[in-house]
Amino acid sequence: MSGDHDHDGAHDHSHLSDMDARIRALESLLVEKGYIESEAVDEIVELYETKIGPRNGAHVVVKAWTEPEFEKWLRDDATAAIHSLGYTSRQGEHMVAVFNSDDTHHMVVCTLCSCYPWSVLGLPPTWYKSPPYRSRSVIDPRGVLEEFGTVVPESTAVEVHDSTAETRYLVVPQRPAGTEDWTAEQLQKLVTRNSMIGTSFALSPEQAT
Amino acid sequence: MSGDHDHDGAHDHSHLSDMDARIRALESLLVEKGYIESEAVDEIVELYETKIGPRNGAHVVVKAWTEPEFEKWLRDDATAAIHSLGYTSRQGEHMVAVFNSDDTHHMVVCTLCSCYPWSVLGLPPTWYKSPPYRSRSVIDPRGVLEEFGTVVPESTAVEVHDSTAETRYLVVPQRPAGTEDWTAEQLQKLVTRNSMIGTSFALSPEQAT
Amino acid sequence: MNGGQDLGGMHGFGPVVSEPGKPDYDVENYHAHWEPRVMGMVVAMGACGQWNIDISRHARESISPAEYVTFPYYKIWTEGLEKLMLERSMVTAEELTTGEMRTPPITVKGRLKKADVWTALHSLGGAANRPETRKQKFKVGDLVHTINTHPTTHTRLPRYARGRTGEITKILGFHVFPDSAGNGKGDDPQWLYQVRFTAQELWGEDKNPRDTVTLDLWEPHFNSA
Amino acid sequence: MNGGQDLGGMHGFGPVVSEPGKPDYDVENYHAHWEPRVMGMVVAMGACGQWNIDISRHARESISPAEYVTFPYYKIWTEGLEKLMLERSMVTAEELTTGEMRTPPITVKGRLKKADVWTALHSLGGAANRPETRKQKFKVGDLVHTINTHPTTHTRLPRYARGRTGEITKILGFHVFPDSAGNGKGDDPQWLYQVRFTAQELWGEDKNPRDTVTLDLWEPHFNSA
Repeated sequence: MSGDHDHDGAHDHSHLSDMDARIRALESLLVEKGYIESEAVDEIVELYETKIGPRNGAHVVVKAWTEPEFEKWLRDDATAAIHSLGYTSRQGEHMVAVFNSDDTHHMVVCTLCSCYPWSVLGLPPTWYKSPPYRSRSVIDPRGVLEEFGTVVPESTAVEVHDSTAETRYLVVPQRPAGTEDWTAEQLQKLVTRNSMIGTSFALSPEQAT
Repeated sequence: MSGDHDHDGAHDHSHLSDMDARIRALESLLVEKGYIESEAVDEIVELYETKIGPRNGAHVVVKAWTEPEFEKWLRDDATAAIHSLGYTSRQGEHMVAVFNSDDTHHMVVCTLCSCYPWSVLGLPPTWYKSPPYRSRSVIDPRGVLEEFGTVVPESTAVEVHDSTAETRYLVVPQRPAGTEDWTAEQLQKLVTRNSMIGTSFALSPEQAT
Repeated sequence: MNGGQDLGGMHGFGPVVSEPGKPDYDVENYHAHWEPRVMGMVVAMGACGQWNIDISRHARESISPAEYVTFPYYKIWTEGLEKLMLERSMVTAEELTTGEMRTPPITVKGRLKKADVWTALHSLGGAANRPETRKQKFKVGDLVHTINTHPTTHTRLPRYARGRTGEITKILGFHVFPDSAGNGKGDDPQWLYQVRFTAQELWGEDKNPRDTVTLDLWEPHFNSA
Repeated sequence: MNGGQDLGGMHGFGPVVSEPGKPDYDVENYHAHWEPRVMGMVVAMGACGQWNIDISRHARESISPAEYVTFPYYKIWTEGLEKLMLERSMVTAEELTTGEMRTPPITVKGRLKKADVWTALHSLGGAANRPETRKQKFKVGDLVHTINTHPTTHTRLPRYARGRTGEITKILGFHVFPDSAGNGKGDDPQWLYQVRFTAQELWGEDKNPRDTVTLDLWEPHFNSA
């Protein structure tokens, strides 16, 4: 069996180099046809590497942690509250913020494709789009959480949000204890991408140092 | 895309030659360990090529077409009726015969694996075990039947039997018109394997010549 | 388990028949030299008495769905056989890779000899019925509602027939219960019935109102509707 | 469609996390040079205005389940993009194979230029809500029962949530209905709700009684329970 797996591994590698060539050919064809500009593709890739990523979401979360009025706005109308900070990019047109508490732990999935709040978290990680996560998160969320090292007590409800519409979910993790006098800048370092998907908690002060 | 399909095709071929070597090694290991004898494996393969196949089922069907008492027995206790003809081999321990009529057309599938009445039909054809047949036969039986050239009128019910237990289903096709004076030997040529799975009708006299 | 084997009702696998209308499509059962050897070895290994048919089904369905829907069927059988032997220390992974024996065999119940093949195949030793230790709860004509359960272990109640209402159409006997036997928990025999569901109940109102699907299900799979 | 994309509730795909407990697992979004190019091209091609997001989802889920569960995700996007362009004669199969233009382009609505990327991405042009032409039928707290339907076409009601009872927990707006728009039949906007199901209702009695799953579903997906 292991021999067979090696073989499949080799197959994957040839897939990848095939894909490099295939995608180069595709791009040159679409440019020649006038449908796209390579410079625009460069710019899109660049923006999602540098400007549109989980720091946007961390900004939203920390503002909710530190400003009660913003927290209320985010609960009542997440779309307006998030757009007010300039995070209006695509896959963020309709936002719902869900707040973790001792009673309920929220996590987000898209079982049918890869819906994800790009405007506040950037592009989804590979695991978020993978069959293991998409299949198991709705039927065995606690098992998935444990793989991430996230143990939710039996007495806390786990609520999974399957993103079947254009609504995009942002999880607001619980603010870690011992951060009462931290600045917004310090707090943002505790807000990981996974904590805003709900597969992890926000980092503790100890983890962040 | 076609380039990619070619690639997958090549992959399949290497799979097969890999499998030849892998299975040779496996057999030699199991023989060396004393778990199996290659001559017994030869004999099993030989019996399913020459003795245990759809001619058994055709014998049963024609007997039911031509002997009303046997037909009744087959309806009431298919296991006993079929075993009485010596067809007691494995995957035929518990038999149910279903009779096609103008009212109901029966067809058989195993959605969960490949259960099939080996004792009367031999080994299942590849398509019977394939994802297309197993997925579609229960949700779109008429579409599957049409691919086999088998058009069942809307006014005739299609009843699909999903072989989820050790019960094995034999379909008794309708006796074709114009065969009233045919001998049992002639009739058997009309009873194809697929007609006993229910994906086809028995051949007409014209088709058989 | 809701694995790659639970195919009923899926879309997108394409046509069944590549040569439409051919009278007895796909006469050959094998498509490579190694395939009949796998068939014969799997049958022969049964004589060793180290597993039952339900355990061997569960071994096959436990491979990854990605493998299940892409492997040739006898390759699935090969994976299942190797898994069963590895679990029981009948072989080691190294032996499977090299094809050479490095460890002694385990003690098995028997070895099938050529002269005994015909008799063994016709012995009815694989019969799944058991002495009836209680009465059946249901009769033909009863309406039953299947349970909605999603075990990670072996079950013969497929996803498409869970939480659905059907009618008992035959009493099939008192049979080994695969949802127990396939998980190494003993025969636990149960009454087995043929249950008929309308296509509309299973798939929705757009199906032909005459069409039906039957499944053979055991008493623990349903309740009175 | 019940295709390879409808993954919710399947077993056997293995672990999500290969490095358990790593604080922010899998920081990289790409695993090969071609992947960001596909992402960027798919976004850029949106400006041509030849399809909506639901049609592009349906193109991706229409590949064989065997491919869907084995291909890298951006390869699924590539297959979907090529299918959409072929269907609309934007490219030919020969052009895709050779990478060389042999036929003139079709007329498209626009081409995205580098200077316009930021504005285009932030335009909210992809908003799915539409002017409300009627009142919603349901209110928060209503119990609803989803339909059991198995269309071969695009739907956003996954198999695991069909024929189940849940509670309306939010009214989300009057939105484009993907089960129409994804099949080229127009926006047909419908009221959209968040519906909460207990894990026990979806998966059986052995689940934690506190746990729930919400889906965002449109009025045609359910009836009063």
